[in-house]
Amino acid sequence: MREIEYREAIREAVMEEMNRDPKVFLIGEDIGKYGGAFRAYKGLLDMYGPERVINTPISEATIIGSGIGAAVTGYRPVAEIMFIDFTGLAMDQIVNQAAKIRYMTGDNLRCPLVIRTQGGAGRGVAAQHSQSLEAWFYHVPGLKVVMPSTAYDVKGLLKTAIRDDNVVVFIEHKMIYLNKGPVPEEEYIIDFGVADIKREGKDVTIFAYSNMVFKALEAAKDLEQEGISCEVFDPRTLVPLDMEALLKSVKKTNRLVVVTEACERGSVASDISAKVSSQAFDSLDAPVKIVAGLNTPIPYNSILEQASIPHKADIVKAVKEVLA
Amino acid sequence: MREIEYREAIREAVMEEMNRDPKVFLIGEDIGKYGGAFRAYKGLLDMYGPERVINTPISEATIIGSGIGAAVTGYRPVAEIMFIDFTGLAMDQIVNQAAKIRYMTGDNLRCPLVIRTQGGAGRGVAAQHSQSLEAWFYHVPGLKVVMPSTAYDVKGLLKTAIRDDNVVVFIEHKMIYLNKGPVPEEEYIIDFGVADIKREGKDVTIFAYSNMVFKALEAAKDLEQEGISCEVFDPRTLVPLDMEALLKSVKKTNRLVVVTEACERGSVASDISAKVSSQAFDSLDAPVKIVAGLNTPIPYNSILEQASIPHKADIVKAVKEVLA
Amino acid sequence: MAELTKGQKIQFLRTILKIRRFEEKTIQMYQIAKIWGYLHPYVGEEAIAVGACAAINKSDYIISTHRGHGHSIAKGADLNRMMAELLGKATGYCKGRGGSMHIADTELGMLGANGIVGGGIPISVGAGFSCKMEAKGRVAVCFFSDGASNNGVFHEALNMAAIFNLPVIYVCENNMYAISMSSCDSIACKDIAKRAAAYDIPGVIVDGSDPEAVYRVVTEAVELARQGKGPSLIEAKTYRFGGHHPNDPADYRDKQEAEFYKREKDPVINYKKRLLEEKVISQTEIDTMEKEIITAVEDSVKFAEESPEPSLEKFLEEVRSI
Amino acid sequence: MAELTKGQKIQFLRTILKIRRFEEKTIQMYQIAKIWGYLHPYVGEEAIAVGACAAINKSDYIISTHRGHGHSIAKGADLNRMMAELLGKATGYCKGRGGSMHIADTELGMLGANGIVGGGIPISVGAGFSCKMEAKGRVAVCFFSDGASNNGVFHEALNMAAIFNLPVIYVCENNMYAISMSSCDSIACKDIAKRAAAYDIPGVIVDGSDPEAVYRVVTEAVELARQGKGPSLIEAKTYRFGGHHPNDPADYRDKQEAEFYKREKDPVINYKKRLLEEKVISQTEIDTMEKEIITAVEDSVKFAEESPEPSLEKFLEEVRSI
Ligand SMILES: Cc1ncc(C[n+]2csc(CCOP(=O)(O)OP(=O)(O)O)c2C)c(N)n1
Ligand SMILES: Cc1ncc(C[n+]2csc(CCOP(=O)(O)OP(=O)(O)O)c2C)c(N)n1
Ligand SMILES: [Mg+2]
Ligand SMILES: [Mg+2]
Repeated sequence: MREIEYREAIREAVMEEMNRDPKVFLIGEDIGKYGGAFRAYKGLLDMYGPERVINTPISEATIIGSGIGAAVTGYRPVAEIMFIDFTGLAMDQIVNQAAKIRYMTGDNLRCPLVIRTQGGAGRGVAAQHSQSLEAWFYHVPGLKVVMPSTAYDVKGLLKTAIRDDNVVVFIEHKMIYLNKGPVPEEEYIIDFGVADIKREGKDVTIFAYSNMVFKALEAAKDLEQEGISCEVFDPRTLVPLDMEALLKSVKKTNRLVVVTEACERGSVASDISAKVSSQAFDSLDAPVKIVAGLNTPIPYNSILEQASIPHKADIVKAVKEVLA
Repeated sequence: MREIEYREAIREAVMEEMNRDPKVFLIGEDIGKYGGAFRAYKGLLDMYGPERVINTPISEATIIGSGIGAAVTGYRPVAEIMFIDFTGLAMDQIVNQAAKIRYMTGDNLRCPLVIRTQGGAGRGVAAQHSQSLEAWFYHVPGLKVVMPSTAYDVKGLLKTAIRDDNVVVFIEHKMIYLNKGPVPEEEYIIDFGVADIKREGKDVTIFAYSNMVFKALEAAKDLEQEGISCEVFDPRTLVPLDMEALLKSVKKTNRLVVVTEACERGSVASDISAKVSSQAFDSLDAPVKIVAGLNTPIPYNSILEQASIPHKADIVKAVKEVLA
Repeated sequence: MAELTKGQKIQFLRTILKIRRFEEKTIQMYQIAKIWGYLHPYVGEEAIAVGACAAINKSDYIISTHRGHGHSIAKGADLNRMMAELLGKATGYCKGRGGSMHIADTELGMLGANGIVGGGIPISVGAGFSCKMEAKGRVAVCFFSDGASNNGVFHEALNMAAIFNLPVIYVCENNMYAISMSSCDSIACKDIAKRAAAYDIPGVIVDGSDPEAVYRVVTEAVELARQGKGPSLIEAKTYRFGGHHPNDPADYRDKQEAEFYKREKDPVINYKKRLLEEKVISQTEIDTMEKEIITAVEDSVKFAEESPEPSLEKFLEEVRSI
Repeated sequence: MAELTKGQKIQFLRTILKIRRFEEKTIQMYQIAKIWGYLHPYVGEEAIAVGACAAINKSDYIISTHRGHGHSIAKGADLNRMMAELLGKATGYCKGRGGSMHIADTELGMLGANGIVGGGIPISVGAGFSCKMEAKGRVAVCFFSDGASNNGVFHEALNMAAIFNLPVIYVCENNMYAISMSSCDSIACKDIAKRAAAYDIPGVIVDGSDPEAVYRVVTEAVELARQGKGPSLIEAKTYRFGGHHPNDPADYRDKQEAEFYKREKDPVINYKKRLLEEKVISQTEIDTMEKEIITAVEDSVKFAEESPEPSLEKFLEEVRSI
């Protein structure tokens, strides 16, 4: 199969959906000539024109509001917040408006809105450009949360997001836009709520998403050398969550390590740990172990930055601990 | 001891600190003549004048920004966001500015800012005025999170918050402003990170905070009739968290029920459950049980609203389950 | 602009009265706790909704606020379904889930009231994009009050609507207060309409107690919008006759000020008087009209009270399925 | 306003040059990956920081942006500690934790650069409250660029500063771009200064390539502020000579436009020329000055490179203690 970059997969997904449905349009900052901060939209302005590739001022709240207003009147906007950190400026529109509008109005208004954004550390861009904030959205009823790791997943899931009749927060990771992966030429979509076992194993389940999937796979490879068989479980969508598959995996391995780049306190990882600890109480041979980011604003200095987020070695260590 | 209302305890705390330290001032919407949406500041404008009781336009982001700017230049602002739901408009200032400014600037700028707000359901004010959003702040390094349940606690903790050199998110609950409780005439403060066992017991620990403390106490009282002895554990401050005391309690009772009004997914309760499940793995005789709000925007209709949040009966049921 | 017909004028009066009587009823119902939560009556401001909504079509959009009953009624909402919503019933516009602050109806182009002050303003931009892309001449009218005009979203939205030439008419109902905050203390410029200059769009002041005046300025703005000439900002000067909500005695404001407006600027009193003077309508006709309206309002209460509560089982099922 | 002395003028030139040479160096360092993360050079805009900071005292505050090196240098920051910060070293202004976008120094009244566009604008209001409450005549200067002026916080902050008469001078560095977004496309009115009308405050346009002109208008605004007459908005017209960051070829903008500004509006070229013409300084003196500055910049690199990395152990200890 051909291999393409993660960002190219995004571009393909968007183009296919724009071609399929004239109601789909893009809105965000520097998505015109510039092609988006990570160049995922390169060339789209020329192809679809400024009516469908809307380059906005720096007005995050109103970018989301624009998405909502267009969505409830029949369009399918893909609204971009350049960094997930900047959602702080749009939380009211995301949480109080978009997430609730369908429910509050008794299903009167439907809001098929995709909010595309990216997060994560690793590029030395410090505390205001490196956060992993998925836990905020995960906590809010009315939002679906998608965090694809591979080029294959990002394409299939973005197409599904655009077709979904609800609000989808679609979170990419800044360190993986250039990762290449196999993506078929033929059209495909990936359903929400279906996890992907990125590697099968029997001794321990490693739950990881977004960029952490790759660290988990590296760890699994190393651990194999030592005779430890890890199952790498990529939920792909955090909301809805494929709890059934997760419990199945844990019931097989009896051990779980949950990996997240976000700060541990109040993280998605904590939630997964809590769920599995209670729902698979009798299957667990060891306490669930979380591998997470440190409880600190991300520092600029790269030694400190790297120390703030999980690495292969941390996962290896955690796996050994749950097996000890 | 005299008994005073929760909101009166807030007023006393604020007045004592304003009298003690001329750098303390108040800023927020309708806190002037109106005395605040829940009348906690009644009369303060007359006493301290408009320079120290600053009544603002509806500009949530700039209310917090005002607090930050004054705090880093030597003042001790208490900035109010009328409903925690409206923090959506100020998340950038709270999370990207206030929470990080001291850290990011290498301790150059200190930000002794208190953000007072209130949340919770129960008054039929629907999805945009009833949320419990503490999990957002709990997840952000650089923020302390305080959620007092009683008049005594709110006074002592608010005074500590105002004296703290860091950013404190101080979250009250709309249903308890009129609750009366014993508050000594003499001055006192309550240290952060010190939980209060609101009721001692030996069969099960009920972790509950804010308004849920009262529901937990009611449940405990009922359960006593059935010979079940509950320990009601009120952390008072979620960040910092008195983990030591919690583990001590759980090691005594071997069972834990965690109660929160917030939606379960990604809640503080999940985090507590995860922590205890792994740190007290061998002490737990049953899976930790969470009693939480339903995964829904809060409906207006009061039958549905009440069904969305935990009640005594839910806690009783959960306690029996962990004891089954 | 064509002169208003007799029929239109009578319709204006009817809708003004409909809003007034409906609001008075909701206040009563609130005071006996049949309606709860938050309720923000539109009493005193009726002429704005009436004039503005008369200037647009059913297929056009409105974006409303926490003080939204008047907008809904003027856009054609059904009193029964409104009252049912206020009572939290299954037959309400939001099936009892929303209450006063969230009434919406796609059919009528009502894109929602809002519990967040200013919350609808960014959404109006999206409605504007939608109208523009669709290119069928549809427009959106976005209502908000003085307090909202100080929130950042006002600025972002007007700027964006302006640069993209969106067909949105911003109608600021300056009722002089945001809860207890006087607009004189909270707004740095004398007239909110002046803020239009920051976006190079028309900024017009109008007497919000006069439905015909409002109708005229909104009609002009709508024409510009339909011609692709972009948004307008209209400041309708008005007054919140009561407290912020039914239990607010509004003791933070000057009694005489309130009395002045209630005496001089009541759209019900003034417009009745005008139509009588113009001999557009007779007192008997007005009396009949009033009776019909009162009956309709009473009927809405009956409808609401007899309507079922939303089903708890269905609710729980739904929650589980999310 | 008193005429500028010869000494002041020379100081202007010195600081302009200091900023320019420092920025050129940081770009070089970025290209060889000694500096990483985000870096937003101030090249072309130096005269604004220089003129504005010359109009205030050390005890006054400035609030800066992601493009903040010039502001810091003009406010008196130490090149060594700045360069050390850019290299992430323990001796940097933020102990290596902040990098380019977070440089701050309480001693110098530098309340911080900011990675969030517009993020500092609300903070300036708080600095303004602080100055006002303290009542010692202190003022704050808040820098931001055209892009930030479209964010809601601009509106909220200017409104609040105006209604509370806060001593804050808003200096908008309109460099015509926000990354790739042209200010002509993103701002609904021709001149950002016009937005001052929305807050009934002075709105002044000035040539941002001329440090003396900037100095004059900021001095006037500072005087008003110190007299309790509230905030001002100053729009300094300028141009971002390079891309948004060192690796941005800026191919979204017109080559000729860029060439025009670099040729006609370079503060370094123009101000040197002016001072030579006015015989305030000689070419030899300029040469000496340049040499000193280049040495100082080189020294800062040396200082930064020789400085230690922040201690990982201490960091981890700190994190545990939070
Ligand atoms: C963002 C936000 N801040 C504060 C509130 C609380 N609140 C509800 S109504 C109101 C006053 C609104 O004033 P205005 O916009 O003038 O509308 P009016 O009530 O006069 O119609 C306030 C402050 C809110 N609902 N939303
Ligand atoms: C709130 C926010 N939105 C978007 C960005 C991404 N971003 C960084 S700089 C920039 C352009 C800023 O433009 P302007 O305010 O004109 O400043 P300039 O770069 O011209 O100095 C953008 C969009 C950001 N940092 N913060
Ligand atoms: Mg008002
Ligand atoms: Mg710019």
